[in-house]
Amino acid sequence: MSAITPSPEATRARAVLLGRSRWGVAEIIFWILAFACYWLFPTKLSLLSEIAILGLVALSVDLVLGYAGIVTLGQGAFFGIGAYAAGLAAKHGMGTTLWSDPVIGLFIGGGAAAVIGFATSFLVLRGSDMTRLMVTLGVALIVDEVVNQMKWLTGGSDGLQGVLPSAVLGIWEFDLFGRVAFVYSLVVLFVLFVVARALVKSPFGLSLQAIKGNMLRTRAIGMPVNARLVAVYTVAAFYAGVAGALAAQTTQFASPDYVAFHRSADAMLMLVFGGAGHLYGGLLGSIIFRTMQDVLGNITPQYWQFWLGVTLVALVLFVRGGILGLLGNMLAAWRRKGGAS
Amino acid sequence: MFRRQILKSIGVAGLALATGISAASAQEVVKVGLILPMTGPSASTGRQIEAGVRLWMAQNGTTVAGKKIEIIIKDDTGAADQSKRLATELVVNDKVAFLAGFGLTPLALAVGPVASQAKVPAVIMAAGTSTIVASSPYFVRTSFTLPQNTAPMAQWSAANNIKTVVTLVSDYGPGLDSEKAFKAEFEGKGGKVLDTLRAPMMNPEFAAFLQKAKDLKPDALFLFVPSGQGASLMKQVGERELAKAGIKIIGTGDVTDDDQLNGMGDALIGMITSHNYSAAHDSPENKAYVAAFLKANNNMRPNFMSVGGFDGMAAIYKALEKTKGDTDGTKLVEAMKGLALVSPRGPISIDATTRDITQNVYVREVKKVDGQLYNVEFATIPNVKGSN
Amino acid sequence: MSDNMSDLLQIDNIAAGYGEAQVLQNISFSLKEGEALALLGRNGTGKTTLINTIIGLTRRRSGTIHLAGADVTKLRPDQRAMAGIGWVPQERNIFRSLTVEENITAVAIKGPWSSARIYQLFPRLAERKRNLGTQLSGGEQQMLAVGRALALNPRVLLLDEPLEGLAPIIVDELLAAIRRIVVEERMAAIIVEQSARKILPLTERAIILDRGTIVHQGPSAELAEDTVRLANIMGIAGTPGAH
Amino acid sequence: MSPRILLESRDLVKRFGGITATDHVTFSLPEGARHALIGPNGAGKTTFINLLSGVLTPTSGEIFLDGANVTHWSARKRAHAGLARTFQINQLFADLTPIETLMLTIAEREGEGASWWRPVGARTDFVDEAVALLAQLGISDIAHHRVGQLAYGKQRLLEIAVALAQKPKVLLLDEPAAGVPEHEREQILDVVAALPKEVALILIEHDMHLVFRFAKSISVLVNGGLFVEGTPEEIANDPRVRQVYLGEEDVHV
Amino acid sequence: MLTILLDGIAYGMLLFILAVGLCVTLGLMNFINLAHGTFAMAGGYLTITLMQKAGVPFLWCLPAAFIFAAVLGLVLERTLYRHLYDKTHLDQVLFSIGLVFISIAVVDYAYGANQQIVNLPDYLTGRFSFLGASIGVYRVFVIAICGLLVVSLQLVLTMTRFGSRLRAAVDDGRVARGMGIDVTRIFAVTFAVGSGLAGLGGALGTGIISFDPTFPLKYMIYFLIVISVGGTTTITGPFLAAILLGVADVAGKYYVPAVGGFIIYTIMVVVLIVRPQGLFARAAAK
Repeated sequence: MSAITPSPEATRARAVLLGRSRWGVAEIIFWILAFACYWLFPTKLSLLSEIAILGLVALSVDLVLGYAGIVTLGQGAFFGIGAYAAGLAAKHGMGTTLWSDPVIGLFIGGGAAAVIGFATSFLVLRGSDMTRLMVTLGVALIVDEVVNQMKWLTGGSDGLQGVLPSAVLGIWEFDLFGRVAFVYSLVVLFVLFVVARALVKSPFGLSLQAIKGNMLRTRAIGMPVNARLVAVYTVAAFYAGVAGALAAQTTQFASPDYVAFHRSADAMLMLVFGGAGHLYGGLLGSIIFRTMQDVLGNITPQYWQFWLGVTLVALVLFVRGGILGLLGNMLAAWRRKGGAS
Repeated sequence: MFRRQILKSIGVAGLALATGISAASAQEVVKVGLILPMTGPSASTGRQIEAGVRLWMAQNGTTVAGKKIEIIIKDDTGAADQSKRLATELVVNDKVAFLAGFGLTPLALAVGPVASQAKVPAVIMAAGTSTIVASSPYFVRTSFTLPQNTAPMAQWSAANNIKTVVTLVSDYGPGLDSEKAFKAEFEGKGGKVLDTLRAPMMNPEFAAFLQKAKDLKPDALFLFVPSGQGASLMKQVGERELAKAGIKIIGTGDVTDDDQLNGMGDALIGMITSHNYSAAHDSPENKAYVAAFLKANNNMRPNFMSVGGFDGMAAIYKALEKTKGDTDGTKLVEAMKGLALVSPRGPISIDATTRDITQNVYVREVKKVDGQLYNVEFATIPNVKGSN
Repeated sequence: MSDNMSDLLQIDNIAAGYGEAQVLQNISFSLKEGEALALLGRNGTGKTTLINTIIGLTRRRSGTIHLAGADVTKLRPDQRAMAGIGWVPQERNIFRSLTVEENITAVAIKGPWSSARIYQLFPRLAERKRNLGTQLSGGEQQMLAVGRALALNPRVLLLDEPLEGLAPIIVDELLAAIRRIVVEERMAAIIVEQSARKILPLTERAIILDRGTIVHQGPSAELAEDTVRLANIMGIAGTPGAH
Repeated sequence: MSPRILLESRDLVKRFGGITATDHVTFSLPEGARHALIGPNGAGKTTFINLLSGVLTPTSGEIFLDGANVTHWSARKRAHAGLARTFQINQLFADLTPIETLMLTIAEREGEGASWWRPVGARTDFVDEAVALLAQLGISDIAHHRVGQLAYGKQRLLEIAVALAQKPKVLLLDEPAAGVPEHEREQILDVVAALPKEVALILIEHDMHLVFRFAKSISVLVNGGLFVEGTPEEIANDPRVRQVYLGEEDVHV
Repeated sequence: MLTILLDGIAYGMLLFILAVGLCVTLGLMNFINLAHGTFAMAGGYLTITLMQKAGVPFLWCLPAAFIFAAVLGLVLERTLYRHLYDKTHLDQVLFSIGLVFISIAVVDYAYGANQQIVNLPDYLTGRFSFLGASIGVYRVFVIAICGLLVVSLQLVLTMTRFGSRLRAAVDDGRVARGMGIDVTRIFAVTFAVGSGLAGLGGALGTGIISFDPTFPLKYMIYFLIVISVGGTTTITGPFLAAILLGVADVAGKYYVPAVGGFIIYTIMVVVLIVRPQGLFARAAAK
């Protein structure tokens, strides 16, 4: 074996490894469909941008939970921090349009969340699933209470009103139909998704999966486990913060509800519902979860939770790995059938 | 006598329904988007309003000025971003002529920009922070505001030998509104507020606050919690025996919510509150209203939320009549300004400048009537403005 | 299959393992009433897996297990235990939040082996009745594990490496106890051991396991004489290439 | 001139509650050592390895790695300083493939583990090295299978490949052949034997054929303490060792 | 001062009795059952129904609530929960949240969304003076019941054969099975008792708090806080944790109202950082 001409195995291995980060047909179709929603469901653009934002939160949970294996119920806190930071930036604007520019707002929201995320990441480095769950939840509840108490800044329980971001990049004004909001949210989601995708397919991403799989061994091969976990927790906080900023900009307010426990719980539910550890799980989960909620809510505004509950229970009892697991099973069954005939 | 009235109203409703349906095909439809919390902690508010709205429609038909009225109910789960999205969808997709509902202040505030941008009137049937109406020129309120309901309590207290008061309110917008209004009015009349206690919203346990109030030994303890939370609070107020310690319990009618009052127990007898509506309000309109409401809703007693919905629907009907079916939002808001009608709660009107509700506020005492607890009104402060 | 109705425990053609992995294949042997059997073999040859299979804790692929003529193959582990299989696990597995006394009473079934007799067999345990299992030394834990299995008053006792990692004095004490149980009281037993020399004198027959199959079956006395075979089996053959 | 000592323990003690698992072990491993650690079950061999590699912290005593006192270093830091090990029970990443596992290890060794933009496989030299390692261990065929679904023997080989990918100065092999079919065992040892000769090796093994084939020196551990040390011949002919293993009578030294 | 202390203890006891059943399922069976509040709600609503519709005396409602919730728990354990024991914690979370949603809708359908309250019998209301402090009768009643409960649970767990078999099953289920202990049945009974305790907690809770369909979600956080602060390996851990949290919460709101809302959460986070297994968890013995 010479160093100049690689062996066929090496060529193949390289192809396989790189192929894993190549875009698949299903993925491309998924994103084309996502953008095509603009024309497919012109009356549902508000709901769709909300789904995109939720999908971004679920994606951030996936980075921590699905890849690094840290159970978290605190992502709502970062969402809320992002929302308030971006909301305040847009509201006060510092007299310049730059501060109220939505894109700058995204960085302000994401950055604020990342700072808090970094600071609190050290709390989740040890402990069992249950401990991490409760610590992240505790942090979120404290943030919630802080938002409630700092009325002079946040508007307390009435929420932060008067968030009027300027046009996106100074060109596109937010409109009532939610057209700009949808395209804007989806583009942000897509960009961050591409980054997350690169991240999880990189050696860094691989190391997260390794940490989740076997912490003893990762230490034995010399991996700085804690540094990796801190890094991914901070990145995920940034993502959730950006999602919060998007929410504040597209709804033009921020309320304590954005920090509330149910945001975190919903994000985790959607991810597990969709299937954790595949990036797409959170997206699919938020699409299906919110669509179901909307459809059922229109049919029975009082009792839609019942059917949602039944779906969750059935999914856990009969399927492994959420919606993606279900799709995988169906695909496998279809292939077997195809192979047999 | 009541029965005859009910039968009559039901007959009218039936007739209207029949004619409405037969004419529907040829008729233009006016849609009203009702955004309410139907699930979650504020679900009872949503249910009361929905029942009030449906009762109005049952009694007054579904056709106004030749147009068929259709309501679309959406559940915002009490989350402001949902209220906003649903409002947008109702305006953009369903082309509603009115938005209505809004169970809590932040939910209403979130919808304000939509109403302004779409020029669609938004009728506030529940939310009670005073500032909401000013935030959009398309807001009209048929519920009440906290200062409106609170100030009379302070006046009555000052006039009835109460010198010192401790206030205990829920720590959120309306609560603070109420605290502020009480303190200003009461101290303006020479009283003294010893302490202002604020209980977190998500809190089932009031022991610490009540004990503190008791230890301060005021003449009275003023209470405000949002509709639906009065039961827990009053249970603990009763348990702490403040009355025995010589502390009078006063508050806004939210605490002695008709929806739950009867279950709260005899400990409440003698409590003084001020509010805009009592199911025991003594008027023929209200007697008919209560009877019909009980019948239609499996004996659920109507509370102040339900009249907010009932009167809100009335305002919508009257506005349409006035514009002769024109659904231009600006004209509809104009038509509602200055509107006056006799509601089950008494005479009400929409202030022409503020678009807020002007109504009588009553001082009431919890009493047992026919074996059931009611807020029995004993003094009226007429025509109190909602906001200035 | 059963050619001898007096067999207490009869294993026929068992194949078993954990999860996907199959560790044992084609295991067949039987144990008579009152007989003691030594189960020998190097580390990792499947001895513990075989014991666990008799208890019902592994994944069985094929084969049957009969206890006193009754088919117990389909029974759950707890049902097998109630049917008369007493088990002394390799790691002892004393219930850590139970006292010595509770470790015995929690599983006890009425029979000749009362608590009193168990304490008589292991006087050290009687002294430490109220201590938690985790506060015992290794030897005491092993005694408790044996005592606990006896409290079930089993028909057959499975001892998985009962002498492993113990101090010499304790080994002697335990060996004496085992001798009393299997030689004097004639309780049927299967004893897994590394130290073949220690256990062969207590047993009538021996089975040697290698790579999941039985490679030798015969009287213990005979095997004890056969040093070459023993050395081979136990893997300390001395020079490379010796088989 | 005596050879450089790569790994050393001085008076090392580890107690779990009342049990002394490692009993005052003083031990040194020179460059190029091929050393086997044998002893009956429960003698404390794995505990000793865990102490050396930093999985456990000793109750007392010191450990030196290539001259540096590493007693209080984390496992990670020791790994970076050139200490690699395999585990008695496979410690692998069930959701990754063998090639990914090796890529990860190599990247970590080269300080590229936190690289987050380029996909795994972008570094050709890493891929070549990983592929070569797999080939060396004869598991090229399963390079892209999920580790969790591999047969036990293959996982065992990967376990060693991971340690080799660390390019260690000192390698601790904890029963590398346990559970591996006989015909594959030789292969494992061949790989180990092919390591650069300056690498110091410790092998824990029960298969005496392997031990005697491989080791140039042997230590016997009994009840946590060093019992005997010597060349394979000395050990094989030592009656006390035979007794320990065959368990005739307990030997008091 | 004493009043505040007793109020805090009583509040803590209420949290404890609502959470103790979860301690049983989560701590002993390692099952993350977020639907625990559903069983408490079942007990609460049963009490409301019995008292309002059937005029059953309050004291009779307490055992009835226990039995009702226990039977409900047993049925659900046998039909649904047992399939979840070997699934991941995340699946358990998803599943039990699903159950919560279902229960909320069902109760809403049956009782409506408004708050339900019961009126305690006269002998349980009112206050009396003790060492100069004024104390609510019902609070003392709750404290007494909880005290009794802790003592009897502790006795059952430590003194009975069932208790030792349960602990054995928890310590090492595999070996327990091998020793003839029917772990499956013991767990089913334990789950039923845990649910029953929640039901009893719900019934007792009607005397202090009001019930609406969102109860299981609203109180879920409190259950989890008590359990995680107290640790799940003992009954006394959550008991002490509940007292600590209750007293800290009430005293905090009384003396420093500005930070009253933070106290419980802060205690939890700090405790979990310092002692990830909970304040009173037994040191993990091996």
